[in-house]
Amino acid sequence: MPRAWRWILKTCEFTARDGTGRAGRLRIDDSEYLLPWAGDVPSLFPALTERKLDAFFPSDDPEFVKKFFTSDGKQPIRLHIHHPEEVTSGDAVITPNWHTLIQQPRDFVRHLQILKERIPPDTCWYFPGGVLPENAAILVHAGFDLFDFTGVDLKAVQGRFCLPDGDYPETVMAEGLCQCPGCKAGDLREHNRNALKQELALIRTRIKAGTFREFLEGRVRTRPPYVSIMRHLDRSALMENHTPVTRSTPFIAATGDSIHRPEVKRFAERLLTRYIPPLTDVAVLLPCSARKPYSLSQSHHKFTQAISRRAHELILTSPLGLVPRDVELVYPAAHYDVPVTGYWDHEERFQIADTLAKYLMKHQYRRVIAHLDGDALLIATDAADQAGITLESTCSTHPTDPVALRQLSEALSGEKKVKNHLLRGLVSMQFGYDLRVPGLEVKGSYPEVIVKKGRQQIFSLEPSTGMLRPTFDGWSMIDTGYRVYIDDFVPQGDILAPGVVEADPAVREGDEILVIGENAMATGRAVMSADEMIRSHRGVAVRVRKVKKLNG
Amino acid sequence: MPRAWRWILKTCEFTARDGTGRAGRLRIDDSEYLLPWAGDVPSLFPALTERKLDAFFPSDDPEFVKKFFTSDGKQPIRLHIHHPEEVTSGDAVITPNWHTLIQQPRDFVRHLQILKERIPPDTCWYFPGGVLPENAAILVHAGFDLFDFTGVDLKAVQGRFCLPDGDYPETVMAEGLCQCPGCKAGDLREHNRNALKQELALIRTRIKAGTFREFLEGRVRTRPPYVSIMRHLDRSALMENHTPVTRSTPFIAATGDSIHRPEVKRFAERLLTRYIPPLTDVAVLLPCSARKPYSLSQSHHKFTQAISRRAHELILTSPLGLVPRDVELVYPAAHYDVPVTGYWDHEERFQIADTLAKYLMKHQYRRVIAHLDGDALLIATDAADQAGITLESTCSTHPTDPVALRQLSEALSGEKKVKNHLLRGLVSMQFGYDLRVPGLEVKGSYPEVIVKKGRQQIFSLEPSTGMLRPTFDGWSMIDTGYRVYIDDFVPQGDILAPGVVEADPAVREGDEILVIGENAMATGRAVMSADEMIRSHRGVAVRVRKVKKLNG
Amino acid sequence: MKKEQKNTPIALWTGSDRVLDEILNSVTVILRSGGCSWNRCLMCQYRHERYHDLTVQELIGAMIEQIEVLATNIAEHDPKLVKIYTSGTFFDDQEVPPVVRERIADLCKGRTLTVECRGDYVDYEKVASYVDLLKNESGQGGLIIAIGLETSSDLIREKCIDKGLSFSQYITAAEDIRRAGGLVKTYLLYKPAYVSEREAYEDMVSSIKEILPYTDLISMNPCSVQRHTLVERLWRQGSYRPPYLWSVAKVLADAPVHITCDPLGGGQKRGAHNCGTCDQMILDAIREYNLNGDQELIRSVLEMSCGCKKEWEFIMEHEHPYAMPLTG
Amino acid sequence: MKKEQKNTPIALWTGSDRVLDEILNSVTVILRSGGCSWNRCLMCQYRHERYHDLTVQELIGAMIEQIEVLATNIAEHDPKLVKIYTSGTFFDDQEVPPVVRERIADLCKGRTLTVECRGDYVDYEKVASYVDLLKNESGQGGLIIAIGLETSSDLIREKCIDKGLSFSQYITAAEDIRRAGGLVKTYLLYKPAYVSEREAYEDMVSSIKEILPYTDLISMNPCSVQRHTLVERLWRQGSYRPPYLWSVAKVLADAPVHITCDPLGGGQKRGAHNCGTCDQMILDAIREYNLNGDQELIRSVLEMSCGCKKEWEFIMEHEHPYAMPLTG
Repeated sequence: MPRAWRWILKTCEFTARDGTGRAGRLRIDDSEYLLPWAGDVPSLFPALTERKLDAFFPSDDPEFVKKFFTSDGKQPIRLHIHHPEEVTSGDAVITPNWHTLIQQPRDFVRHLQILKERIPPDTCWYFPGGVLPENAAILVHAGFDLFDFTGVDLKAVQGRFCLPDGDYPETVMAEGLCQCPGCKAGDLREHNRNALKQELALIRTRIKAGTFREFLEGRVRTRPPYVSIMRHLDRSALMENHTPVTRSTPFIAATGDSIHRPEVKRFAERLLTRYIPPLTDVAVLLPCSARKPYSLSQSHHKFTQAISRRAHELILTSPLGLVPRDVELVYPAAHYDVPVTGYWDHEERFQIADTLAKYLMKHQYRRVIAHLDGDALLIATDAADQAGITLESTCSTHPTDPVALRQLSEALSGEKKVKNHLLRGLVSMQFGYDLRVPGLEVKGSYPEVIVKKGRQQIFSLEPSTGMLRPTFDGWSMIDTGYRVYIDDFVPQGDILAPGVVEADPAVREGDEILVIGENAMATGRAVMSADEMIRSHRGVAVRVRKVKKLNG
Repeated sequence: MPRAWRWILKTCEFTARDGTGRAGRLRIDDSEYLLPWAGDVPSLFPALTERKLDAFFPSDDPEFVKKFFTSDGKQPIRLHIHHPEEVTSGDAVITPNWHTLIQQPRDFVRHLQILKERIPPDTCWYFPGGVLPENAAILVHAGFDLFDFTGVDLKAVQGRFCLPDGDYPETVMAEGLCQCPGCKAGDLREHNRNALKQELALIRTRIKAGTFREFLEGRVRTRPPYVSIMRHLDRSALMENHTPVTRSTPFIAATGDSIHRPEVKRFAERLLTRYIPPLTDVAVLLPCSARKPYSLSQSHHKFTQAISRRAHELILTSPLGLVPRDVELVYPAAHYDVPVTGYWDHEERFQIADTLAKYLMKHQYRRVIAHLDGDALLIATDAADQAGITLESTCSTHPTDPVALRQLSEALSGEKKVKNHLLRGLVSMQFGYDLRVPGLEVKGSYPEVIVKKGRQQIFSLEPSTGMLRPTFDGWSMIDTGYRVYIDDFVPQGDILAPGVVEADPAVREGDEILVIGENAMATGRAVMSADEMIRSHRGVAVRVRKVKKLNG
Repeated sequence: MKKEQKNTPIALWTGSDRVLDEILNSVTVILRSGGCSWNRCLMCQYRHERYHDLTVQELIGAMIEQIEVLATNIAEHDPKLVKIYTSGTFFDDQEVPPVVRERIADLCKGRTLTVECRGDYVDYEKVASYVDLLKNESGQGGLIIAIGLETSSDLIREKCIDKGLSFSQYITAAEDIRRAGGLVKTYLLYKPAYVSEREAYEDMVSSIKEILPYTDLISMNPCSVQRHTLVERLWRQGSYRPPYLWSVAKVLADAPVHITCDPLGGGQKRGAHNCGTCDQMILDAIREYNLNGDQELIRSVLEMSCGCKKEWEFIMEHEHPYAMPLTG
Repeated sequence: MKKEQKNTPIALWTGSDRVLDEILNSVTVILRSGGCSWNRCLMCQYRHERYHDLTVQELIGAMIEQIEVLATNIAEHDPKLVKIYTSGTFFDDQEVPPVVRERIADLCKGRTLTVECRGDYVDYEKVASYVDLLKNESGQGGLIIAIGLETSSDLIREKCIDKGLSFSQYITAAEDIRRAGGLVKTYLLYKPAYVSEREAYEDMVSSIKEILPYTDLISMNPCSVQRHTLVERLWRQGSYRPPYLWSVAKVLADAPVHITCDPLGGGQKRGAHNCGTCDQMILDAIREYNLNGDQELIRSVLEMSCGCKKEWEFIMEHEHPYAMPLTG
């Protein structure tokens, strides 16, 4: 078989993503490997053993790299920030000696970001040498797909027994920590390999289920550098780009790091830049509830009754900061679950007060009523001070106490009813667009509603994700944004990445999309971010719901 | 076999502790079970199936309990906060229906604390029904020892596949997440039981290694209530009592919760109440270093040279707050490892500033020089404001920059050398005692030093734990505290709990101890807290180092 | 409270009932009354559905007004069977003043009337004279007195229900009723708080066996989670789960006599329920069986397979009083 | 810098050395010199151990002062062998002024003198005349010129050491030295930066084979982590590990000729090391072998078992240039 032909058969595709981590397939000749995968990588890529004396380190300077780094055109293609390699979609790439970067989280993420922005997203990333069960999760999270047994085999010869939470003296093998065939046979190397394979299988499962991040939150705690890498990644554009706009799984905010998750920052940012509040100049600040969406909880039922639509309801919460009632279904507002202890730590206090203060400065209310007690009231007062306004308080007792509810109701006596705003608020958050179409009717039992204009359905609301789904008629009311442009074909089924010509840069995985081509339009849901659909050459870009042929 | 005789054969003993979690043995007749253990508990304790219609819930009120709760004297003895049961050391006890409390973390910890204070510590705690691989760690952490398969078997009939990070649809069994015999045979129930057994074996290993807490930090992230339980426990007297005063393993502070660990609070509290600083009225605030103890790092080498003993060195750090140079070896100052990102969150800022402000208010310095930059300087300034003092700053550049070091050195020109203080500081932190004995000499190469007076050794310093070990001569200089009183026997080997008559309530696991009896004195190390040695009737209380017979 | 009190029945509906192998058209009414003088049962919601602080005259007025609604309905449907629930004891003068009872007797003369009565309030004289009142000229008309025994176990009744009645008091009352010419209907409560799924099942089986000599009719009802009850508090904190419909069906299938059963809130979280998939099928079968008494139908339901059946079997075997409930 | 500069040698010690199967008592001195004019080698610390900004006269004065220390030592010990290291090139006039060289020749006349010289600085005329200077009346005295070839691989020498010398330049220099009556000693560097454990091993094996025709003596030295070097920067970030002592011993054991070896910092993190348990034993064997040339001793060391041997074997097989170093 000619060499060139062999290369064409090395290709990869990704079918599921959760943040920057992804699951997919690597095909080499007739074999298929489920990514993320660990195995005898050098046997798959002969170039790895053919290359001699070609060590490079991520920290090497540009002149050194320029002088000694020579391309051989073979896969896995070696990456270095100072070496512009030609990489094509589907290629396997390698980051030589990056195991030495794990101890330098800031550099790790800096190098990663440079390379991930440069290389097509649909490439298979091989992290050589350094993977262990304990760091597989953070490495997959960083966007690596392919691993080898070097690290675990080395642990075996060093007499260390590997588990996802660290390594132990091999004597623990007799203590029943694992019952894999390796352990049964007293074969430490086999156990270590099994431990890694199991961890990767679990990661695959988690990515496919959309619960990988929650898993990662626990896994990284083994060693501080893993936490640092996660934290640096959380603050990177890379992560913002790859974080889906919604999930239907719970958002478990079980650590102090949750408050810095891209989803939380995105919510606050959209609240402050996109969100359009209803037409009223009275706001009530309310405590959050364990049950989501809030309005289905007993306490909020009482609040809503007491308020009777005479004010805009704003819910104060950690880690999200501030959730207006009309967008309480927007991810992750209806999805998060936090450990409740009654103690608000100072990072929470700061972030919430910061968001609230900015919100109150942007949207000037005539009256802001704090129906809060305890720390929540302190935080709100702090934010009001920052915003230069004075709060009214209606809680001399616990917020759900009848006395407090009466105070709240009385404080609002004489205020006018606020017009129902659900749709305009949701549209502003999701599409960044101000929908001012008259005559729209919300039908159904909240949160299971559809929006009609006359007899035509305009939107449906998906309660599990909080996303509005526009029909073609709905899209015709949203003038700009969330468009994906395709060539002159008529989509048969989903739209693949190579078919995408252009896309609104705001598009993220999970977004509702209007597909526009010369000969057809379609509605659907983005499976990848705008950046990824433009730079990728394989994989589904948009899951199509409806297609409309244009001009015959 | 007569009944009474059978009971005597049901007994337990604990051999290792890490916080409130412990490992040990349960003996029933000729069989021995390694605790924590999960198995067919009802078959070990016939009373469990004999008792009919005796359901009680933790929330039941006192009158109800008084009316219907009847004792049968059999093990496992049922516990309820409103029912005063007679429980003896070595007994097995059960907390009926506590699985319903997991969702109510505050109550869980409240009930636990009441019962743990009432019942002898060396009892075997059976948590019926609710254990799963995902919550085994938090339940052991809470002080439970004995579990059954009810929870995992139920998951099996419900088609759920259990792992320590949660449960999955049984279809994942084919995906290679586990290779235990159950998985090989496609037997979900066996897999689930194996997963639980493996998790408990791992927990045992971790407790014995003294690294259980670090393990727990990752494990609890599965579900918010587990985090809440951990947080409530961290803030409880129970946990303070059971947290060892030192460990030789790393203190990994990988989450926001680390700052609330009892070790951190204890350090700050001892710093503010016990610590006696050297005689100088000039202090320099320094940044911390990754290497521990700080003085072995390159940066601190430079600081120390620039300062040349002309000031008291205070290191600002997270999560510990403030570490004076002379007690930098005290646990966990020389043991902690944190993820470094350059971002100080507001909880850290608050806790550090709070400790520093209190310290500066207690100890009045004429000059406080902040050799800090960035956020650390902001935090110090904030603390100084709170304490009503003004800082001098010597960092126009990075603290290790030669310019800054020169500034620091120049700022101190003319200041007198501070007398070496190592011993007085360490003694004050460890024993809460002001050691003012003249003529003591510190010999050896720091941190491997011993203290002599003339030719007599007074103390040795254990660098891995930061603990001073007094000889009998050393003890003679410390007038009060850390005494354990025994009966009139002469210890042969270690001192067992039943031999302890009285103990200084300040004693914690790991403390250096002077044992005093009528006929003997001994030096040694506490293996349990004062409370536990007084209330227990089995197990080693003090590991004896040296014994001295009295009066022949 | 007074402002909101309504002088219409709490509920009123018409239907059919099986009484001693006969199917009768019926009207059922729940009257707001002076209230149960015991008023402590852990699962009882009607504790709140009562008049407060009325004079006797006011109470009589309010109840008569309610009865007029019933009267209209009787006039319209001419039911063979009238069932009147007062959330306590029909023969307690505090709860239902004698004059109200007389008005009811007028309305129901010649029909079969079912009323409820705490076992310790049964008075032979009162019952005997009331039976007479109900008889019309042709000797038609009868009285069924329903007693909420709930269980034959005094321990369960005391600890788990707080009913304030002993089994021996029940036996005396039942014998009195029969002697006075009435029929005895006994209510059993399937799975009160504090009993496991199996304990509840075994309790029903033995209760049925033990009451058979004393009762003419049996109505076994699964406990449901009513608002503002102690059971609801336990349920909210995960300490109570209503019975599985599998369990209910199993008792009915094995019972030696016909037993009526009304799974209030069946198939929902607060009522007897399985997994949600099979609930409706079992509920339909029970409803049908209530009327036609066809035990085969119930038995065939038990043969049905569903994903949750294994779970139920597991719970029946492995849920113990020290670790329950295991499911929600 | 000037204030701190000392006019005593950087180091001076006496000992024994094996030279062409003979054991000679020796004195070794490291002189602070004008400094290597190349001064770029990645592992070289001596770059910093030099005089800066001296006039030629000042340099001469400083070096002569150092040589007086050597003179005293020679007078005392009468060594057969004198080894002078200048951290660069003895025959570079910038580094070692001619007058200093002459003073040295005076001192060493009749003895064997070892000096070092970059391969591209070897000048036939200079060497030949210096050989003459060293000979005493009875024709005793000789010159050994040590060339830091480090490896026969031009790629490694360029990429991993940055030595600025080619193998062919070395061959020319060696031939010139021999023609001029001197002996050639060749330095090999075991495991510079950027080579894996196996690559380093194979490089040494082939280097030894390839230099054999041109050299009289071989000194193979494991790279160590010197302060303020590029190697140190790589080492600090985990990108460099000195060779295993196992590897060093294996090359010595299999070498076709006697090779001297001085594992600087051996057994420590910054020098060639194993696990800490077996290091001293191997170091002792190497030291002994340096003098007695007993290869069997080294071979027997390789037979020794230690917990880390498996690790080393694994590293030899599985450490690749794209994932190295794997251990610390």
